[in-house]
This record gives sequence, structure tokens and C-alpha cells, in this order.
Amino acid sequence: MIRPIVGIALFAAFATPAWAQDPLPEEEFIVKQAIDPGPNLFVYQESLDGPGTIVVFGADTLSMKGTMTSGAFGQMLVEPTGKTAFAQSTFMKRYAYGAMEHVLQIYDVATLTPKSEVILPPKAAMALSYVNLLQHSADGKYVFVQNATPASSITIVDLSAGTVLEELPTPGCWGIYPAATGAGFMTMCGDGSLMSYAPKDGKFVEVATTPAIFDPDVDALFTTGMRVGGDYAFISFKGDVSLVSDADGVPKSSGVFSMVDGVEGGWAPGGYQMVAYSPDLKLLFVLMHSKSYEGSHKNPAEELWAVDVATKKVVGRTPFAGFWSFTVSSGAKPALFGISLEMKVVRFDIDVSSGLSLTQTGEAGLTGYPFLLAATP
Amino acid sequence: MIRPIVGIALFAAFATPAWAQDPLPEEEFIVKQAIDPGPNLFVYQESLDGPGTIVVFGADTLSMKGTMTSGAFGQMLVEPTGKTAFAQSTFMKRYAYGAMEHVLQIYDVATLTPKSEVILPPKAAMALSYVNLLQHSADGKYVFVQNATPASSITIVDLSAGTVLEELPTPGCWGIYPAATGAGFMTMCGDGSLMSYAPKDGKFVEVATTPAIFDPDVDALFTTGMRVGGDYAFISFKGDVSLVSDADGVPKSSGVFSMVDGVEGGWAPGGYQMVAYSPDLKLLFVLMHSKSYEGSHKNPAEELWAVDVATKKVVGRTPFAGFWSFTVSSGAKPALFGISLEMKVVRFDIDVSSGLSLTQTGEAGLTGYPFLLAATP
Amino acid sequence: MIGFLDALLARLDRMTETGARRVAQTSGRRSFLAKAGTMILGGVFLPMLPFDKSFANSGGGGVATGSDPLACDYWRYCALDGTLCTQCGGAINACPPGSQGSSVTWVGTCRNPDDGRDYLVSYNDCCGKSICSNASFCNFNEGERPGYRMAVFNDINWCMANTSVGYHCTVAVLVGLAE
Amino acid sequence: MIGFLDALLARLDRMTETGARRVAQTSGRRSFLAKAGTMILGGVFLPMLPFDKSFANSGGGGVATGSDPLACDYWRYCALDGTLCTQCGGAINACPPGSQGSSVTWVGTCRNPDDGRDYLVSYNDCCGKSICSNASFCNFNEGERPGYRMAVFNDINWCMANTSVGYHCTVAVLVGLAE
Repeated sequence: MIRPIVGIALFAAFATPAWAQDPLPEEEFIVKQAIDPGPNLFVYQESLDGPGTIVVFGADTLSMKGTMTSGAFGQMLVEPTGKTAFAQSTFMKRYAYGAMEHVLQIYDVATLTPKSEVILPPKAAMALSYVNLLQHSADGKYVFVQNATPASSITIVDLSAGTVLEELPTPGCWGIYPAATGAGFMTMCGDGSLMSYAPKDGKFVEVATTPAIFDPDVDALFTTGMRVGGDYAFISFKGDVSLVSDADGVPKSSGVFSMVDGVEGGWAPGGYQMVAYSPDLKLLFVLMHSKSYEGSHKNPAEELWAVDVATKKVVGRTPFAGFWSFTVSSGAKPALFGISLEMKVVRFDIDVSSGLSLTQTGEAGLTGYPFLLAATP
Repeated sequence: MIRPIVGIALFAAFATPAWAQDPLPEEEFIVKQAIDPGPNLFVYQESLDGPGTIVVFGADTLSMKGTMTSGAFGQMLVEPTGKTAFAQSTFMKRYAYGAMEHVLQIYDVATLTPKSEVILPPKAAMALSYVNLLQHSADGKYVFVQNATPASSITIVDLSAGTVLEELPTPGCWGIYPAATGAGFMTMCGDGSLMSYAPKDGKFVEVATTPAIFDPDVDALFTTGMRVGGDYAFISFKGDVSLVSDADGVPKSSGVFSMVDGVEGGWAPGGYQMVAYSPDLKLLFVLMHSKSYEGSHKNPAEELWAVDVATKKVVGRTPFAGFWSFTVSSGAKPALFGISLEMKVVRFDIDVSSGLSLTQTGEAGLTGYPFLLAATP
Repeated sequence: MIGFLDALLARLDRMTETGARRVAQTSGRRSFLAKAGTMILGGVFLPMLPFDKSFANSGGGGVATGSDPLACDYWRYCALDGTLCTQCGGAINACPPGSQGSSVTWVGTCRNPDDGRDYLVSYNDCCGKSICSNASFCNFNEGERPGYRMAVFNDINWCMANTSVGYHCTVAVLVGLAE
Repeated sequence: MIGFLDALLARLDRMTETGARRVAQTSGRRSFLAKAGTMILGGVFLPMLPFDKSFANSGGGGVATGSDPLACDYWRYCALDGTLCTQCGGAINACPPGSQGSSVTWVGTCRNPDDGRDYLVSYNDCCGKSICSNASFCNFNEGERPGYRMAVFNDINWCMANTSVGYHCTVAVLVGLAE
């Protein structure tokens, strides 16, 4: 907190107030110490050549609470309680050239302040922001960073030590899917398998590998995966929902069903963060577009579909044009937040009493390349 | 130059061409070694938190030739032949925080490559880009950098040594106006005077100071000055043209006249790079807006006025809405380039056969905060 | 406007034992500003920054006489050049959490349309974060002057004297009456 | 599209003495891609980057079948994700002066509407300068797949293996027929 020019402020008392009302009082210049309490929405605004930013909005109104600054080509991770946030990004000495560092910044959300940072091996994937490229273990001990040189590996950061534990080779695989408990994770591989890893004697080792659960040549899976109870739900380019159980660290398929069989119009999933699961509503939501074609898998949505994973049925569809990423908050009355082509984040109330309908209840402007968002209590 | 995948390229010869025409030939992947010859237009696209860029356009068509990358809060300088460019800007270790460097980058324009850089005292003015905040001496030996801490000083870079010669205190003064020959320069001071400096025994020393040639409390001068023969022409907020001779390093007023006396409509100059002089046309051009008021001095133009400095007369006016910066190229048929509100740079042919008229002959899109431009042969 | 500068100088006078203005009058404004330049490291002055597309979109120009601190034309913003902290998680007198308040600032004099009084406004930059591009970029220049009058120059990053010089946004703090 | 991936693998086969595809079939694609990951450091593959406002403004989606290398929908850009070097002082196969060519790339297979043939296209990033935001940002995804198929993944900066990793723009170099 800084008190400016006391001299001037005092002088105001001597001013000549021959007015009907008293003059406005002098003010103090302060720095707000912490954000207002309440649930938050985090949007990562990626930059391709300067600082990317994590923007924090109040989840109820989308009023802005502040930002946390990262570097370029970044990924964001928000810990489930919403108290700590992470960004992994690239810093160059001359912004576009010169000595390069890959850095994991660790922020205190309440004060929007970087608490510490970990210098990473200079191998992190300088990718678009995706949910499963920066993750942490369920026990909170490790942060996992997806690398690409372009050979694939995962940097494992020991959070309590604040250092890099190791770089784990994961050739041909992509994405990090933490186990529900403990320190393990899965990754998705180009031969259609999933492999799991867990720590043993201070190093991460391979635990198990599924047989091929999908064929990337026939119908690829998106790498954004959602935990649905004891399973991960993955969505395929052509509209399947593929469930993978990772109980005990041993991944295995627990079923596949189609969202689009028997549906007219050539509907298919598409976008970036294009799937979300609400444990409260027990529904999986997916961004869908019609007249799909080879290469349309990142097209923005035309509709949002609600899927009951238990009954394997699409139980609701609603217009949702122009959105490429979205998420759903937790709680008794979850809200839905989407990022649209119009460079806005929009808040919706969700009504699933009869099918699916959305009511817009807020919006805020975005900047940069916003692909990733997270809602916290 | 990089030759990609020769294996694949050779394989193409085995393809099955049962076609009417031959397939397109394989290509080589190259890096273009140099820009095409011809006159150029340089626009500095300032950034407030990442890399700023010098964009180089062909002056004839405004087709883009390439860019040179600098840092944040930058200034641009292009040496008169157009062969060397400079940028002074700010680099921070974490882009928005952390260790900070002020750097002068020196570029070879033909290859759009940074040739060298000079680390400056961390005092450079992190200002909007203005012509007279980064200048070099007429003899090409020194580059001058305007500092603000906020106390004002000028860093003098010895180009042949590639080092900082000294930091010259210039309290209360602003802007760098090189002498027509030699290594000296003037600066404009808040008491209405101009002070001149020149090197003596290896250090820059004060040479002379004018009496007050303007009263900033009554009618301030813009700090963008244009050389008109042996004079500098400065424009005042209220529409005066103030001429200052700097012959022999001793600045003195060589006359003041008004552009707006007797003109209806409350016209006044305004913008950023809001004045240009064409030695070929012997005309001074100024961005003008009507209904001026206190604080309108950065408003974009409504008209461009042409002033004959010799006769002290406005000899032409033409619509020029939305432009806040512009310049005029040299040569027998000078062209005029303006930066507009619409984030475009626009090229015009100039016709002064009867008053002043402009014909648009090209345009290109801009990004960032573009306030500064320079045309070279 | 002349009144504004006089008022500014009068107020700055009170801040120095020797009377900066008398110094300024006897030895020239440069000396005054040199003195001010030192002085402000602990105090007044302010931050200013360029406009951009959001300014460009506004069409440029105009006068700040409004009553909404979330809007560019709020009366206190009569000489503000930058993004609004009120839209970035801060407040009219408060930097957003996690940013640094600028240690040097510029002052403007703006008329409150509600009471007709002229107030002295300190425009402090908030520093150490990337620019808050989610907010409106606003630009008004009442009383603004070039860098030879540094105390009233707004085309510069007033985070210049902070440990982190990144520019984030700008507040407009009332510091008293200008009369 | 399946044909595309087969064609890609077939071509990559020819690039290795041992036959990468046979390895891939016997020991899994991961091994294949690990091999490819090493291989590409001297050769193929490519660069890809996200879309932004210029993409946003385009409305998203569509197919690249045009004939103008200065336009997003030029046929060779069927799997390009980035800014066009053709608009930045480069050419369809040339980085702009002063940039570095990426040492790793990705390939796409695009149909030339003039001769009906499918061509293999190497999308090289140009590196070491800030992004060429003056150019159009284009995004087509024919044959694009997630990062577990790194050879055809375009949501990543393919300047990754260069000495300067700044992303500037992307070229689309014809490297042969895809049939």
C-alpha cells in the first residue's frame, strides 16, 4: 500500500468550499490484497509470442477478479480447490529469439501472486492449451508436464521439493490422465493403447498397458479426457464415447457406445476443450457440429449434447453455436461456461428437467488465444 | 537453406501419373536471403507487454517484405539510406516482471537480421513511439536514447565502439533533434527554451541555450520536429509553426507564424507523428482536426494541411480522416503514408498542382500500437 | 487549462520546504522539473500509456464527463491513458491483487460534473503483470503535455521506477481539490 | 483420410532402411513414432499453431480448395495451422528473410484442384521472430490427428527443435505426390 502525496491531500482541507455540498474526500491509493471470495472461473489466454495470462472471473457474474502472468505457448492447471494455479510456458531472452527457458510457475490464487517457479528441461510441448498436457497427481505431490522434442516424454515435478524428479520417455504417446488416487497416471498412445505409470522406489515405472482400445486410422480419440467415476471418458472424432477404467492403475476398456448412431445430419464432436462431465448432474456434455467431414474435428460447435453415460443415451441437445471450449462447475446447481468464436466467455444456467436447455447469465471479453478454462468452488 | 525429406521427394518419381499433365514438381524449402530491392516503408508496431515489431513494406505497393523483432515499450530509428535500423526497447525475464534490460538492437535491413545489440542503462523512456525519442547524429557516430526515471537524461551510444559513451543529464527537457552535420543535437525544455549539446574532448557538453521560444502554459509545442533546411519546424498545440535554426550548434528562433489565424472552425494540429516535411515539394504537412479543445491534441486528423514555410501560408487542405501518424517519402514524386484508426497503413499519391489532393494507392493491415513510421529510398 | 498547471505547481509548492515554484521561476522550469523528478519518487505524478485497438474502435477524442468508473468517459479519467483497473479486478483507487502500485505518478485536474468542482487526480499505474487487455483502453488528454513537462506527460509507462516495470492498468485516485 | 495416413506411413517406410512401418506393426505404433521422432530431426514433419481472432473472424471450419497462395483456403493449406509466410515477406516454399527454417515439420496430404492429384505437403515453420500478426491466421485440419500421432499433429510450435523457438509463420512446400 502506498500513500501518495500527503502534502497535497492535506492541502485539500484549506480549499475554498463555498459549495452546497462538501467536496469528495481524499482517497488512499492501495493495492487490493486478495480477490473477493467465492467460486471462480479461470480462462487461460495463450500467447504465441509474449506473456499469456490466466484470467480469473467470479463464477457467478463473470466480473473480473484479476490475472496471473505466464510466458508464451503456455498450459494452465488449477488445483481442484481453486487455491493454487500453475502455468507452464516458454520465456525467451529476446522474446522471439535467444536463450530459452521452460518454466512452471506456481501461483497463490487468493493473492494472484507467483509463489515459486521450477525451471523445466527445455522440452515442454509448446502446444495449444489442452487440459491433459499439464496435470498433477491426485495426491498433490507431482505435476506432470507433456514434452515434445518432437519425441514425446513427460517431465515429473516434485512439488514438495520444488524440483524436477525425472523426465519419463513416453514415445508415441500423448496426454496425462491422473489416477483417481495416489500418484499414478495414464497416457494415450498412437497404437490405440493406454499405458499407466506409477512411482516405485522414487522413480516412475510402467505399470500396465491396455490392448488397443481404438484405432487412430479408423476413428481417433480426442486427447481431452474426463473422469467419470472410476472411468475416464474419451470422445472419438466420429462420435463414440469410450470408457476406460483405471482402477488399481491397470487401465482397461469398460465400454464404447456411439452418440450419433441413427442420428441424421452428419453430427460429430469438435473443438478444443470439447467435453465436460458433471458429477452432480451425472451427465457428459459434448460440443457437436453437423455435416462433419475429414478435418472438421476442431470446428466450433453448433449444438451441445448431454449424454447419460449409465444408459449410453443422448438425453438432451441444445443450440450452442460458435463455442470451441467449455466446462461445467460443480455443486448443486452447476453452471456452464463456454468460450466462443466471438472471443467471449459466456455463462449459462443449465436446465436438464426436460432434455437440455441453457440460459445465458453472463459474459466477458477475452483476448489472446483462449482455449482452456476451469471452474473451481 | 534446408532440404526436407529427400526420400519422399525422390519417391514422387515412382508415382503413377496416368494424367493428362505432369504432376507439379517437388520444391525446395528455403529461407529467403534478402528482401527485394526498392524503397521501403517501416512501421513500428509497439507492444506494451511482448515483442514489438518493425514491419517493412515495399513503398510502392505496401506488400510486406518482413519484420524485425524488438521488445516492449519500444522506439524505432531507421538510418536515412534505409540500410540499418535500430530499436530501443525493454526485455523482462518473465515478460511482465523480473530482471529488466533496456536494449538497443541494431538490424541489417537487407537481411532483416539483428547485427548486434547494446545493453543500455535501465533508464530508457518506456514511452509511446515518437520520432525524436531515438535519434542518431548526422555523422552516424552516435545514437541518442531518451531516458526518463522520471528524471530526464539522454544515453549516448558510440556506434563504432558498440558501447554506451555516457548518460547526459537533461533535466526538464525532452526530445532529441540532431544537428544537420556533425554529432551535436538539441533538446526541448519545459521552460520554453532549446538547449544544444556537442562532443568536446570525448564528452558531450552544453553548447548554447535559447531564450524561451514558447510558453508551455500558453501554447505547448509538439515534440515531433521536422528539419526544414537549416531550421527545425515545430508545431504548437494551437496551430503555430515555430522555426528554430540550429546552425553552428547555436539554436535560435527564426520565426513563428500561425496556420489557423483567420480560419473558421476551431482547427488545431493533433496526433502522434503529426507533421512531415517534403524537401522535394518544399511543403510542410500537418494533421489537423476541427472543433479543437483542451486535450484534443492527440485526436486523429480530419484533414491534412500543406504549408509553404517560405511564404508562411497554408496552400492546401484535403480530407484525411482518422489518421494519427504519417510521413512523406523523398524523391521526385513523393508518396504519403498514413496510419489510421482502422489499424491500417495507407499509401497516397500527392497532387499539389492545385492546392492539395491525395489519391489512395495502397494499404496494409497493422497490429499492436503503431504510431511511428519512416520511408527510405 | 493554464489554471490547471498553475494549480498543479501551487500544490507542488506545498510539498517542498524551499518552494519548488519559486525555484522554477528563478532558475527555469527545467530545474523545477529536475527537482520534481527526484521528489516524485516518493509521491505524486502518474502513469500513462498509449491507446490501441480498443481506443481505435472508440474513434478517438472526446471529453470525460460520465459517472461510471467502469467506462472510459468517467469524469476522473479526463487525463487517463491506459487500461482501467476498475475492469481488471481493482477499483478506482486500488490496484488488482498481485500487482504493484507505481511509485511515481502523474496528476490530472478533472471536473466532477456532480458538484462542479475541479479535483486533483493521481493516475497510478499498477505494475508487474502483463497489460490487462481484457479491459477497455482509454485515452483522454485534458491538461496532458509532452515529456518536457514530465509531471503531466501521459505517453509513458509510469511503472518506470518500480522493481517490475510491466504495465498492467491504471487507477485514478482523488487527492484533493484543485482550486 | 485413412488412405492419407496409409500413404504417409508408406512414404515414411521408404525413408528408413529397416522399414519403419513393419516395426510399427510388430512392436506397436509407439515404437514407430519414437523412431520417427528421431528421424524427423533431419527431415520431414511440420509446424502447427493455433488460430486466433483472424480465425475467429473467419467463422471457423471449411475446406481448402482455392488457388491463391495468399489466401487461407489455398489448396496446399489443407492442414496448415498458422500465419501465412506468403503474406509476411516469404513465399510458398520460403521463409521471410532473417527467420530460421524449422528443422522439424509435419506433412499433410492435399488435393490439387487443378490436376486432381493428392500431394504431400511439408509445413515448415519459420522461427526466431515474433508471430507475423500482420498476416492471416489460417486453420485447416485435413488429416490432422492428436499428439499421439506427432507426425500429423498441428496444435504445436514446430520451431521446437530450433535454436530460436519463436514462431513467425508457416510455409507449405510440395515434396511429392501422395499416391
